[in-house]
Amino acid sequence: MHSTSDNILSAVRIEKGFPGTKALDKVDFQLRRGEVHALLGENGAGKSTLIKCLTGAYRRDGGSILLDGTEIDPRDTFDAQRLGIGTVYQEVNLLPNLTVAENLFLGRQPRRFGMIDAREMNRMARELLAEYELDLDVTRDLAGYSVAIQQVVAIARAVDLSGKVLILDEPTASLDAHEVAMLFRIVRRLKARGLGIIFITHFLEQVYEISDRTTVLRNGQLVGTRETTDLDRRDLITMMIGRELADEIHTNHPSAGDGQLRYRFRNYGRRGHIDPFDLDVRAGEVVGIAGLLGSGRTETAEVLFGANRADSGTAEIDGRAVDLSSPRAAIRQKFGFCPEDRKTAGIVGDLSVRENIVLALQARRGWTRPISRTEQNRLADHYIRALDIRTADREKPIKLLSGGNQQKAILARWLATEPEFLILDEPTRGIDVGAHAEIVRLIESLREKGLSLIVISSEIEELVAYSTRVVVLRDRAHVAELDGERITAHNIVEAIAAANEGGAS
Amino acid sequence: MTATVKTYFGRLLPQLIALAVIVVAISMVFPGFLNLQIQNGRLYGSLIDILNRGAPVVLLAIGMTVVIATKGIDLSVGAVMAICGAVAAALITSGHSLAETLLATLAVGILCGVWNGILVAILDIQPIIATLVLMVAGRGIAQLITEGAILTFNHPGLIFIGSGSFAGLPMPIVIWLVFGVLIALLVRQTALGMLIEAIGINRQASTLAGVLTPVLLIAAYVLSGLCAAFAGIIAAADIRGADANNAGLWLELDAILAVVVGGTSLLGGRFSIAASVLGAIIIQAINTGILLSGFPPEFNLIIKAAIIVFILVLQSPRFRTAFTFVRLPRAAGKPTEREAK
Amino acid sequence: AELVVGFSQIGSESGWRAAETTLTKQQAEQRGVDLKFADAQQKQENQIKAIRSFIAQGVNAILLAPVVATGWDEVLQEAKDAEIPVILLDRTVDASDDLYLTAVTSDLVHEGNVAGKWLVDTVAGKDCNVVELQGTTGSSPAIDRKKGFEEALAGHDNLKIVRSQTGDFTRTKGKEVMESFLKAENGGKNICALYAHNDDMAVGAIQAIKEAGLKPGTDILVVSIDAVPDIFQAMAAGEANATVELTPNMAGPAFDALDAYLKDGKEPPKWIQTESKLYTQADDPMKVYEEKKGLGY
Amino acid sequence: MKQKYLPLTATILIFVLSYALCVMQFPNMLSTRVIGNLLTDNAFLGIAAVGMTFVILSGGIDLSVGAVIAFTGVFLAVVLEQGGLHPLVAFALALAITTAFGALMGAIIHYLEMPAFIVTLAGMFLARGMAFVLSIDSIPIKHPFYATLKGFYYKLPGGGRITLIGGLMLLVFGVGILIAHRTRFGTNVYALGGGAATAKLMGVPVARTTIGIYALSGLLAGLAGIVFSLYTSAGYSLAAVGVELDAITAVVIGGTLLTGGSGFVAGTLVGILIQGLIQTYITFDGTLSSWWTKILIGLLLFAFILLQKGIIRLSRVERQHA
Ligand SMILES: Nc1ncnc2c1ncn2[C@@H]1O[C@H](COP(=O)(O)OP(=O)(O)OP(=O)(O)O)[C@@H](O)[C@H]1O
Ligand SMILES: Nc1ncnc2c1ncn2[C@@H]1O[C@H](COP(=O)(O)OP(=O)(O)OP(=O)(O)O)[C@@H](O)[C@H]1O
Ligand SMILES: [Mg+2]
Ligand SMILES: [Mg+2]
Repeated sequence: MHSTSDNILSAVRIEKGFPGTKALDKVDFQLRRGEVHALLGENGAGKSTLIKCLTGAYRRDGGSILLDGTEIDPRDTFDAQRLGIGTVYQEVNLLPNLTVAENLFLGRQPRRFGMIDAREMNRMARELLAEYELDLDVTRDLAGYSVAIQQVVAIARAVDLSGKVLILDEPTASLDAHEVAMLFRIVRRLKARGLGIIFITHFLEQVYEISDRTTVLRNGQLVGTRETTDLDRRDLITMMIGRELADEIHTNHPSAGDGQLRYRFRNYGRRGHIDPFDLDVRAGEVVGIAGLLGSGRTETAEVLFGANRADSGTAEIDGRAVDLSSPRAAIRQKFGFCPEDRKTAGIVGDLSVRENIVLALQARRGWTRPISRTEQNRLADHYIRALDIRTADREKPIKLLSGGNQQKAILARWLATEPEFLILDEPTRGIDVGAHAEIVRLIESLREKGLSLIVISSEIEELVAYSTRVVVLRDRAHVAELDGERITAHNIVEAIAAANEGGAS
Repeated sequence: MTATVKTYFGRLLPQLIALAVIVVAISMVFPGFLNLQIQNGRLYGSLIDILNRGAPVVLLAIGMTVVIATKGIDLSVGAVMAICGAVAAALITSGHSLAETLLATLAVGILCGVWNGILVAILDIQPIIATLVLMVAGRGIAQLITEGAILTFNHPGLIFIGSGSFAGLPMPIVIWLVFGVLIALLVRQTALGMLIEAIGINRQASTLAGVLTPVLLIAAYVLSGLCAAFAGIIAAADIRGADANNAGLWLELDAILAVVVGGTSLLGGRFSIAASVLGAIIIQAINTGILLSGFPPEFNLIIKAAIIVFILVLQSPRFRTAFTFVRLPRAAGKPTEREAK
Repeated sequence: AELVVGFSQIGSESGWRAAETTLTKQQAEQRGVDLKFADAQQKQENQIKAIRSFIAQGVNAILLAPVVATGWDEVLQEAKDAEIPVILLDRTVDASDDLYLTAVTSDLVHEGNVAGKWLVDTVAGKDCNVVELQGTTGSSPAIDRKKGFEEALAGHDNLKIVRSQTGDFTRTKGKEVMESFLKAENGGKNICALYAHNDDMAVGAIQAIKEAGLKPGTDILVVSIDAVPDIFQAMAAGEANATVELTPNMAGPAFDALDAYLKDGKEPPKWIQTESKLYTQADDPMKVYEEKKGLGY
Repeated sequence: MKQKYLPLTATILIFVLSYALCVMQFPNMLSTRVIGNLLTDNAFLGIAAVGMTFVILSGGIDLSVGAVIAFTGVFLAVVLEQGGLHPLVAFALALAITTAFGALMGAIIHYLEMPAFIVTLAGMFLARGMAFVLSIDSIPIKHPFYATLKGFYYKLPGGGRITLIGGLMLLVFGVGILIAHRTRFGTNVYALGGGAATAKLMGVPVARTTIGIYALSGLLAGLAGIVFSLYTSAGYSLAAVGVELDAITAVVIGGTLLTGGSGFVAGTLVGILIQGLIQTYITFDGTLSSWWTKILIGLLLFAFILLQKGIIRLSRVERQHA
């Protein structure tokens, strides 16, 4: 075995409690020089909490941390950065109101005569991003760029900060295959330079592709650390969820719905957001939407739901023209929408899990007809159980839940309204394997109940699994549609690529 | 049931303690403080004075709480008080009946609220600036009505609202008690409270969940306007005249202070009307205590600042964490911190 | 050519102030003066700005009702350099007296003194505890009226000021503070007289006294300053005892002096003092009330 | 042009337009006197507003500035007239006190996690209270050094002057712009305004920055107090009431968002000038009663905000259709 001196970072018996939760229970963790170490576990297992304790974002309750054999005690993330630990935290944690360059060099801007040398900083920023094949206007505010680009910027920043250790908490959640490949190239290069890299993800393929060792947490406790190559997929899942997963996503996609045609959108669109498109959705049908990052998938969803009012075209339900100009109007037509950006558009952070779940239902009923507390409790408990939302109790503020569990609570919010047309934008992003399978099953059971669903996902395998039809987007326009037997991962990729070659729109 | 009562009082505990401390402190400096007697058929004493004098700020704080819960702020309440007092006085002196006067005055308050609400909810102007417009212009409007003088009236009905009594309690107390209970019931027995909190915490997410955000936002400012109208009527009735120049001057700050002392965050979200009412009473108790203490007036502000800082430090999250989790001194990290955006 | 006169008024914080503004406008109209009015919203900096704009506009003269005595040297010097005469209204300033033409004011200390003398004479040697409602802390009327009153009481050991607190010149605060005075002084039984720095506070305090079950004017003597209409009603009802007049017509004498100066180059005296007349219940208060009612108080 | 300069450009545009309108009605308003006055008369407000800009950019607010200005004035008057110190020493002392006062408020805001609104409100009570305790009387300052300082000015053709304090305000704005955009501290201020939790995760020294921000605001409020005392040659405890609201208004009119993170120090200067213009216009008009003055100020404020919104929205739409 390796001697301890090989460990660049080791954490011993780390403890961390939150009111009502023991998030970390005497967790040990070792990171070697020059290894990629996957940190796995279900939603709420304590992965992010462990990271935050290591980097001083949280004060740990107990345990010690050694960097290069000497004990360290980072008081805040600034300390950790100085020690050579660069981190990408879960959810993009950059400042939207600063420029790209400022985000990259915050706190270490180059200076001349005590003043920031903006020209030099921008030059350095362009140089740094060039490694990531990004050619951005670095003097623009970060808010102007898509989530994916922001994620890459966050990674670039962390990598640049990491002299010894790089920590990546679900960095690939909003990246597509191309960008993931690029990230992995960089990770391998850093690894070769002798850095220790901690990598958190819910994509098991990526674990096998990049990691040398794997540590699994469950309910705040260490389950074990293994060499990744010694670990087969089934064992890994069992380690994570503590039981065998009945069946992973099956690949035989459902037959095209033969339900009646219910929703007809003609020439529907909004200038500057999404080009006018036609779309028909049947009862009992799942329409998957595929496309590269920034292709306009989210915009399509927002226009359908009235979050952005359509400025052209018509919408019909069962042959009757309807008004979908606002979320309320859409909800009146029994629409539901789980947005992609759950932090800003999904959760209402300070409200409890219960209140978050009943929110849409209550809004639809109007304020004069309050849902009784008993009924609220019943609904909340029902969905907490049905979707396996991990929370100490239903009164916990939702912002204190782990990311994946927040996602499930938002889903519950819409299910509680008993929708007939449900739009899910990246419903499985950041969700663990167990829950992932559950959500896929849920989508299927909803379809079987006769709902119409629109599902946006960057995971093509997943789309293939549950879609009865797949729409492919590019440059904010609908460019192709696949159905029946033609829905295969290969065909979707082809369609995106073909469209790509199709030239300017 | 008892559990709910317990959590309810648990929420109010810091305010109740602060109030108790202040009352004890004053009664040590001024022994007659706790005396209560019946005089002219109504309760009489310093404690009653606090509840009575606190009426305008209590009423303003009720409306302000709801506005602040939506992540807004209403700086115009003082000016709206002045407008409504002026309107009431002008109407009653020009021979309108009491009922007409009151209805018209409340309508004016509501109108002011609608104006603020539209600026905030529809025109999307930042609340502080949106309400600053009416704060500045409103006092002008009030003065326009009274022409800068104190508009005195002698209508016994209107005066009764300011200095009459009902069941032994001065009318202002009766009004804020009834109004406060009604509003608290309204927001908590319907879904209003939760929806308002949702808007205050995350307006975008709430809108996407189908909450009728603009209407509720406007409603919050309307409530605030209505409260200011009540406060304005009481203030005018109390002195039997509308003093457009001074009625409600700087009271918006007291009302905001009351809400914060009541533990509602200025960042919006969770609110408690009862706690804000207690906050307003705490502030009035401080004011009355200062008056009774007999210190020269130069010291008024310093004493007030010191007491407020003291109460707020007691309530500050840091202090409370240190207090309740003595075992885990630095445990909580900063999970409660919310993104500014 | 028509005379253009700028008038920098403090604001509109009280009925008295409104009356002064009204009377100034009336006086200007009667004399065919084009009055440029600027309300400073209680802020000295706004008054300075206003005067500077008047100078920039090239007015013929400036009337200034200064919010505070200090801080005028520079801007008055500028007016002087521009050869624009400045007349001060209702308060004088702490600057060399060649910077302004004249000041038409009452004597604030004297007002307090008149009120105090009246009280000394009225109680005629009996023991008397006095409570005082001060004006806005730091304002010169509050400071001077307190000073004058205390001077009048000096040497009369039977009179003692037992409580003194600010009522901000407003009715509401006057009433609130009086309530606490009553509580603090044994339900008011220890109080024999109230001295208020203005009538508005007195009117508020009178209501507090009545609500405490005492008779203002009898159980507690009430003396105040300003002589606004409402106090005469109270006097007529026997609820107030005396008030010292501060005339709002400062502009009349000011315009007279200005006319004389501009026409004949006649330098007026540096201080035109207005009368501080004492009114008591014996002066037919209702008649005075009727006279004053229409003046925009 | 970049999106983020829109509010600033809109504000400048509005200022120029309205000045032109004013001049059309009152040609005298074009005189250098009026322009010089605009700088001199608003010097103290402008300096305080620079500090307020930093505070607001960081997502906070400082209600104490008016009271701090009054306190500084009274303090200077007392030590100069009774203590016999040289004004420069007194200035240094005053600045040290107000800076420490600001830093203390910043520390309370950060370490006790209390909202800035309330901490600085208490600060406002405290500062004004201290001014009362020092002296309730207004005290004239007769020190010859004050006269010397006032003697420094640059005469413009047409009778206008750029006074020392007017120039000082421009200088403070210049330095403020440099600090905001060319120092790490400045970027950290924007970072805090963009999201305190995120900024913390990114390694921004939140404690140091927060304390620094309020200390800076205290320092500039102190400087504004010195300027005010030069302006009036006196110390008065009731001076500068409500200046904090004027400063906040100037900052917001200047295009800075009260939620923090977005805006420009230069915008605040335009905000100050717009407010000054409103005042000047009203005095030039000279027919408004006290109450109409207030109503008009309110309405003009509203009109400016609406115009600003309109311009920004229009150009956004155009961009999208381009
Ligand atoms: N600030 C907090 N306050 C209270 N509880 C918290 C807080 N942060 C996390 N928790 C709780 O701690 C547990 C671990 O959360 P953590 O975020 O570490 O999970 P995770 O493994 O990163 O999950 P995911 O895969 O969903 O990101 C969860 O039960 C969560 O509810
Ligand atoms: N806030 C914003 N400001 C400017 N441009 C934006 C903003 N949000 C998205 N965009 C741009 O709009 C385009 C469409 O974005 P959209 O979010 O619809 O893409 P998507 O296909 O859903 O991709 P993703 O997988 O990132 O959600 C992209 O080019 C994106 O960069
Ligand atoms: Mg996590
Ligand atoms: Mg998307």
